[in-house]
Amino acid sequence: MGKILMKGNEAIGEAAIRAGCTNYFAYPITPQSEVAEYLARRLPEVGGVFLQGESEVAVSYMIFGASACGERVFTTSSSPGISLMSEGISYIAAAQCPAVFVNIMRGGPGLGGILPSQGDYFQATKGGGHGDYRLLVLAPASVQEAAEMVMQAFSLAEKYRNPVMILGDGLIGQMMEPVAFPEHLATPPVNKDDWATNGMANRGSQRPNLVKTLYLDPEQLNAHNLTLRAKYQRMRQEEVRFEPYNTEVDYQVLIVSFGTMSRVCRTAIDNLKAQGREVAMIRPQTLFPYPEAAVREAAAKASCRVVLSVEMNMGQMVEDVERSVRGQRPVEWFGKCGGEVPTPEEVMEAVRGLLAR
Amino acid sequence: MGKILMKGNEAIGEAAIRAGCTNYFAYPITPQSEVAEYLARRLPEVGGVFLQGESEVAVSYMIFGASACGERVFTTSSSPGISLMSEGISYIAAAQCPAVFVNIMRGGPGLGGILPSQGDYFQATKGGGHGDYRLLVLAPASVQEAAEMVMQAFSLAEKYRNPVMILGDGLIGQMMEPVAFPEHLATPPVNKDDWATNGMANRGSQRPNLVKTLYLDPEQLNAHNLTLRAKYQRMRQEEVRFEPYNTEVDYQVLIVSFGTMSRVCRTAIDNLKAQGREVAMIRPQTLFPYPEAAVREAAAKASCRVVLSVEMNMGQMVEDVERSVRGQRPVEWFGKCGGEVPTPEEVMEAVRGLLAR
Amino acid sequence: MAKGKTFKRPEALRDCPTHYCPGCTHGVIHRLVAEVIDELGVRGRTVGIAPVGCAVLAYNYFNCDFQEAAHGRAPAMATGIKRVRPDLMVFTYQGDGDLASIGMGEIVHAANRGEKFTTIFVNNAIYGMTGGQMAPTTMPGQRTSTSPFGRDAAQVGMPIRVAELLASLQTPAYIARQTVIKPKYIARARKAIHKAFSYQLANRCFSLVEIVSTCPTNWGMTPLDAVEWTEKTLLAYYPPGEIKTPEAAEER
Amino acid sequence: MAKGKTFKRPEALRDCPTHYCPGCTHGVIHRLVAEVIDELGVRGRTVGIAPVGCAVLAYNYFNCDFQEAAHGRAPAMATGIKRVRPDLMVFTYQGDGDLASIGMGEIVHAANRGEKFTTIFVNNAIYGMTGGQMAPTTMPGQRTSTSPFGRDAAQVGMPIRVAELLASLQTPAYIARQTVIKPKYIARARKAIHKAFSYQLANRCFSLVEIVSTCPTNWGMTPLDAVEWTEKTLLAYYPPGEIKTPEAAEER
Amino acid sequence: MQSEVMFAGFGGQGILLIAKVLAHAAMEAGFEVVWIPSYGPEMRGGTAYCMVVISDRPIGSPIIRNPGHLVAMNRPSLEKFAPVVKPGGVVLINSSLIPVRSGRSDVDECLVPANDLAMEVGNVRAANIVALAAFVSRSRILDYDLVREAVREEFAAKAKLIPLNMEAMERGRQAALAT
Amino acid sequence: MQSEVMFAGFGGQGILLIAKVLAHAAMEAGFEVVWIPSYGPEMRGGTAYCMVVISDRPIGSPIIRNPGHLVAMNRPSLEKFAPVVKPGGVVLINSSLIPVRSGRSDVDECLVPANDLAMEVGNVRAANIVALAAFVSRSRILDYDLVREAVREEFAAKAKLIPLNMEAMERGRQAALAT
Amino acid sequence: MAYLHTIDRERCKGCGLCVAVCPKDVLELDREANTKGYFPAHQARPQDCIFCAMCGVMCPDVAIRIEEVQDESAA
Amino acid sequence: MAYLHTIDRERCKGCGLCVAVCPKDVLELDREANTKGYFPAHQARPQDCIFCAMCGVMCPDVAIRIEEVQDESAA
Ligand SMILES: Cc1ncc(C[n+]2csc(CCOP(=O)(O)OP(=O)(O)O)c2C)c(N)n1
Ligand SMILES: Cc1ncc(C[n+]2csc(CCOP(=O)(O)OP(=O)(O)O)c2C)c(N)n1
Ligand code: SF4
Ligand code: SF4
Ligand code: SF4
Ligand code: SF4
Ligand code: SF4
Ligand code: SF4
Ligand SMILES: [Mg+2]
Ligand SMILES: [Mg+2]
Repeated sequence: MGKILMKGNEAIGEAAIRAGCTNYFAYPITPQSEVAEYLARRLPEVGGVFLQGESEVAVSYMIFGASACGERVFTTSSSPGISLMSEGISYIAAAQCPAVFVNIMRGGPGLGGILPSQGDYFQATKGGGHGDYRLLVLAPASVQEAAEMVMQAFSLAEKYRNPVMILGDGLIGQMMEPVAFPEHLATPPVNKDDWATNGMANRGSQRPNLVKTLYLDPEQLNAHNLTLRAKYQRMRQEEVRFEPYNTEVDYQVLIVSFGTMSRVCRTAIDNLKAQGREVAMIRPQTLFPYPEAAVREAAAKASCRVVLSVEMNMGQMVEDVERSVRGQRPVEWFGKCGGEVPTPEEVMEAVRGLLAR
Repeated sequence: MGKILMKGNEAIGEAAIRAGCTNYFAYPITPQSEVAEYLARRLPEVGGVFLQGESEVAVSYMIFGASACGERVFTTSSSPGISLMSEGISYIAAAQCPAVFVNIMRGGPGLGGILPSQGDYFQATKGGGHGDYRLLVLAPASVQEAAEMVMQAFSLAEKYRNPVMILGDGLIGQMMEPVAFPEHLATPPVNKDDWATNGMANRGSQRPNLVKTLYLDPEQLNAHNLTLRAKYQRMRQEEVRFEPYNTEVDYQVLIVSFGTMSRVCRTAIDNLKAQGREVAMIRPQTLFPYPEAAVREAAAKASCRVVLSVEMNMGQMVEDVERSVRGQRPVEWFGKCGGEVPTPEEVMEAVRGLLAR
Repeated sequence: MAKGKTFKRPEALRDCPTHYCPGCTHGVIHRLVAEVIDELGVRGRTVGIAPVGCAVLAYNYFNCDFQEAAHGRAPAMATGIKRVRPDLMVFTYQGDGDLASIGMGEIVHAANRGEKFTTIFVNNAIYGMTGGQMAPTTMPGQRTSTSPFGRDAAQVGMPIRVAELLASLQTPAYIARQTVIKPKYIARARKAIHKAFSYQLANRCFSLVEIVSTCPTNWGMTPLDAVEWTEKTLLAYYPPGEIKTPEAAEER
Repeated sequence: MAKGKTFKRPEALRDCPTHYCPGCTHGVIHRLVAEVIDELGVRGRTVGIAPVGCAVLAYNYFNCDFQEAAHGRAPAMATGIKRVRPDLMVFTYQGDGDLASIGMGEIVHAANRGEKFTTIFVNNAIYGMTGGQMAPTTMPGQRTSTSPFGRDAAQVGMPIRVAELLASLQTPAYIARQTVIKPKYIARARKAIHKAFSYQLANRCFSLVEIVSTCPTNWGMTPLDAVEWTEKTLLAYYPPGEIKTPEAAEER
Repeated sequence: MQSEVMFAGFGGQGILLIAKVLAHAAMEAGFEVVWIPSYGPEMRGGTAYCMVVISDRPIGSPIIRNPGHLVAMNRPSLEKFAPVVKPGGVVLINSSLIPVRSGRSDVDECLVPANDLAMEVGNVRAANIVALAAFVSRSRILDYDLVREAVREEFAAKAKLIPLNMEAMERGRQAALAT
Repeated sequence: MQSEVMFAGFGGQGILLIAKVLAHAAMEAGFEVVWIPSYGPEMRGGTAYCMVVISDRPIGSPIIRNPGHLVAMNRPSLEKFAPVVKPGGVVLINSSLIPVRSGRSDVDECLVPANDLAMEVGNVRAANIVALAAFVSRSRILDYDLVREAVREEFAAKAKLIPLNMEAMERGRQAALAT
Repeated sequence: MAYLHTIDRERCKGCGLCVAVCPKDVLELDREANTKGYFPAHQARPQDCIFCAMCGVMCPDVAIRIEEVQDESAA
Repeated sequence: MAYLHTIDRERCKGCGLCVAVCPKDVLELDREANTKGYFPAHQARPQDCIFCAMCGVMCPDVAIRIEEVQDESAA
């Protein structure tokens, strides 16, 4: 399993192919257009489908159509583009179709900027679209992890018949790191004959399949929502992923941080350790389901005085941290946004500030 | 101030006119199409602007354009339509333009149903669109309150130069109740010459005004976001609104519920009282800013054993209740969605269930 | 002994009542589509796409795989399907609010890319399902719930002739307009649908059949008056015929 | 003594450098628009709308009120402004990705409603700002970053002729196409813009001037080669001229 | 005191209208009132229900499982709602179209051949007004004259229909008091 | 041990490419590595920066305020980044285009006329390779031969450019060791 | 060979379109409503029917069926 | 009456479009870059200039200016 030096955006494209997904629809937007540019060359080599849609709204429904007829499919976009997909994502989740959405976040709101951001945490985890649905949200912190999460995303999407979102910031897309594509993550698509609209004759059935989201009868709609809810509960039980860092020691501060931001925090923690201050971190790898218990338990450690949510935004995940911590410790936020990635020094400063109080 | 028996949808349309807003752009969708139908007849009478846009996406930008040149303007829609406006709402918030959005929620996700729901709580309060912005969200529980909140919304939008959302469920739009339009809520629009693109000559200025959301320099974008954040903090200080019910007594259960659902809870509370069980309620009237302190303090009352968030959805506001309560009391959720409005009997049952534990 | 004809429900149409109003020609269009599917023997590989509009429940009436699109997005869904599964026969069934208003971008681009699916475009000059609002296809002077004083072309423009608009694109396509208000038109509409599906099956081009339809309920007319108004007013503005064929386009 | 001409920057254009690439004709188009605004004396009541595309920063260059739209939505914003403030002079400035791809629905409907604003449509057959992806206007065989083997019309259709598409609508409008690659064309483009703004000021109709423009950077050409390629290849497919006038439309 | 009336029938019978008239009259009488249509799918036809809640205090839940009274204009409506009416309530049955009874002994069942009576006064479409008048007279939920005024106001724009509707009311009132 | 190199110049000088070559060589040598472009606004021109971080442990923050070394290909780059280089680092200055110095006494300043040397070997566009070779030789951040291999690989598709680039490397190496 | 013409009373919505298109004026609407409240069509003058199927082609609700039956006279 | 033709060296991006359109072949690009690194245009043969303004009309960067000046000979 040799390593290749690749841009995150290219690795994401390649990972999808390695995972067995060769259908891609997308609309260009910085900072993720290289995914499309990579796949425009690469997909024809593997007999895949590459199509630039006319808009993100249209793309979300191309994804819906392709997914509903049983094929693996994915798209990539960035913040404003994802907003335009909100309605589509709500439909896809409601129709229980597996599909993978990658959001390489840029600064917002509005047109904002094109530099890294984590400003779409709420949108991804609380449902940018209408109604009760959830995405399974994975947050990579390196190119390698981005590739692996993309590969896993297709099986997760099929396991739950639910859209999965990879939430990375601009740096994940733009930086190069060595990457290897683990072969065991290349899973064959599951059989979808029981629901996918792949043609009755093709599956040897007399019963048409129907992919829909309309339930005019409120009892049926409520029941449908309970089915979805049960699925999300199951995700909460089975899919929570996080990475603890320096939690073995007696730390005074617990940092919670994800994605690229968490790497900055790791360096800050290392530096603080060198200065004799112990700080630990929980890095959620799944943002939904959220590692509530892990955060709560880490916050509960006797030595821990305060919990700090460090984000490249104006304070979004901090609400989930607050929920998780349940008032046991004060919860604070530190962040910047719109391309201003906080430096290790700034994080250290923020930590020292808390300890000085 | 005579009362008129009016459908919520019609009262919303009339309230806007009474508040001094005669510009309306919208796209039809059940269960709020009567707003447009009412205004299609009514606005020509007052020399206002009525335009049916080609889509909700377009409508959100018509609102943006009209608002950016300094005029009062509003739209109404329902769940899927609001999702399509996500990008536009993010832009309008980023550009700090005042505007009023009314979401008469229907069952979701996807096409869902057309009966009442509160399934868009997350979307409204955590920002359906990308980036760090917030809407000021008002949740009426009656036709009268809907009318008043619409009237107030325009001044609030102008006070904060921020979009305001009225979040009502289908019943708020469909039911008739007596309504009066308080004259003191008819405020004249503030002067917007310092920022609105209303033509340099018209404001006797040599300096062009510019309404934009792009900040390519990350420092500027961060600063811009800090400005927005300060505004949202100010809302948290100045605009929190809620209604306590039966909080004077020693209650064992605290219900938190908003909109139509809270009326059902009120009846349940009355009935339970008759049965000798005391239950109180906090009804948030602003969903953002959220009445965190009120919920926390009410939950902290010594007699209170448990907090129950009752919603016409699968559990959304409950997360804000959890955050507010900070682990002092167990927080539970009860709800139904997609048009199945829980009855007072069901709420009573849920309360009794909690007390039996 | 008279030389008569037999007549029965096609296999591709389920034997169940529809929710359409009395005299609404959505029902006729459904039957024609089903008949053509039967005739071509492609029911086992057909995927229909229901719109948001009165035909949203079409999936309950057709006897083949179906997807339900969001309002206006059926062409994008169809694109998604045909690109990944070109062996399937895909048609969208869309109203005029759906296709000509919110879905304008999607249909123009699908047509322009030459996507190999078929659109059955049901133009009844109004939003049926939501209670009779103005559509881009509503006639000048026509009263609807959002044009209560009649559509004012000076304010909101002329009705859009979708078939002609799409036919103006350079990419080859089959585009026809028909109606189903009387048996003579019905026969022609059936032929047009047959042709449209055949072009798709030959992987030849995008195809669209616009069908001028009625909405007695929201027009506030009896079914028979609706037929008459359609013939006099709508057909004058939306003349039936073949607007574009791929052969013609290729000759240019 | 030679009878020469004076030439200077128009008042409606700020005296600052632009971010456009060397030889990019966006700059020429900016100047023409500014000149016409000066000439008509309407700078004090003009609101421009910048697109998302290379011209997103147009608001830094024009010396009048400006709004910045989201990608493709400038016509909807312009509609919002003109409906509530018909006294303002409003123009949108949009690229081909912006207008012809994501913004197709908005431009078709604004044109069809006959909104009284003007669109300056800059067609450079590519997505400039995002690094050279294929646009709906990209020529067959043209290589872009998302059509690395050249646009394949069999797969993604023929380039869209926006001016002709919009001209096919029934609502009266002024629609013209010009280019600015050489002085002779520049004079005509200026006239077309003047006419378009004048129709708006007379509250007459929607107006749009398509301007075939260059993108040396993403075409991978020198500015001079770009001029040549435009003249040979683009103008052959996008011929300059007046495509529709309100007078002609009213005669029909 | 709060009372709830369920009006039910099929589309076109003018259910929403008589419910609105009652709500309107109640408002004029100074009561709190809510009118709640059961708005169905985005299509035509089928059944039409409408609940009116009248109270002397602010009205809590607009969702009522057990209404105080029922005005049933067709058979499916009677079958659906008769079982849930509160004991002691009035169940008004449009006997022109409904051949069955409520099967309840704890309610005040009131049979009125509304369609026939309306036909007698000249227009079957006034059956709803007949039923409304009958219901109000029987239940005394509001002052009868107040409701008559509300009907008059409702038809203010089509004044020539007023006499017919007044006549219809009278027939309804008599029928209710006669049974 | 972690070292960071900031490569900086203007667009078209091949900054991203030499940064990538270094990163590639480091990866081949078994190090952890990150290559981070400063991707600017969605338009052309202006400055181009790229940071390469090389480490024997997983790399934390990819955002580095104080890089270990600097390769400055034009004057604004030197002025911007020279002040933040860590003490003891190499500051490589393309003296063909940069008339000034870093003004630091605590760094290893290395002047290489990269453009001139590239011109000498036949193509000014190889100035980046000259600078890379010079930097690697002077800093010993990686084995020189490994980097040479990486350059060769980079140009594998345009093989006829390899000799010129090998020659450019050699000039760079000599210049760095000579000063 | 003979034909059997049937109209499904319960499926029919009484729109009258078949009545209008019948070239032989065979059809009429009932005075009795079906269970859905519609007044369905029926063959008022069956003897005039030429089994041209116009009515079936027109019916939006596919309520009309025309079958070939064993001709009794031929049997 | 005379004219003054000026090219703003710093505003010019050296695209060469003006050079190409000048009917009198007056213009050339510099060999020296400006501070932005572009090689700006200049009037290599000013005496041939007829002040037709073609160059100005073409320049995308409005780097060219032609002013009327007091004709010294006429003064
Ligand atoms: C995003 C969105 N906007 C609006 C609606 C509401 N809606 C449902 S159907 C419809 C119009 C249908 O009209 P048309 O397409 O003409 O079909 P018809 O009912 O006339 O057959 C609308 C606006 C919706 N469901 N989704
Ligand atoms: C919703 C959304 N999608 C995509 C983008 C990214 N984007 C910015 S500019 C652009 C294309 C610009 O091309 P064009 O309109 O042709 O203008 P040009 O740059 O060629 O002048 C795109 C896709 C965006 N900003 N917003
Ligand atoms: S509302 Fe109109 S289009 Fe819809 S079913 Fe009824 S008649 Fe047909
Ligand atoms: S990228 Fe193309 S369109 Fe954009 S400024 Fe450069 S040359 Fe002009
Ligand atoms: S088959 Fe022909 S003749 Fe017989 S009823 Fe039908 S339309 Fe009339
Ligand atoms: S056309 Fe069909 S639905 Fe209409 S009356 Fe005749 S049989 Fe009945
Ligand atoms: S004014 Fe005319 S002649 Fe003089 S330099 Fe310019 S183009 Fe050439
Ligand atoms: S056209 Fe303008 S920018 Fe281009 S070379 Fe001439 S003066 Fe310079
Ligand atoms: Mg329609
Ligand atoms: Mg372009």
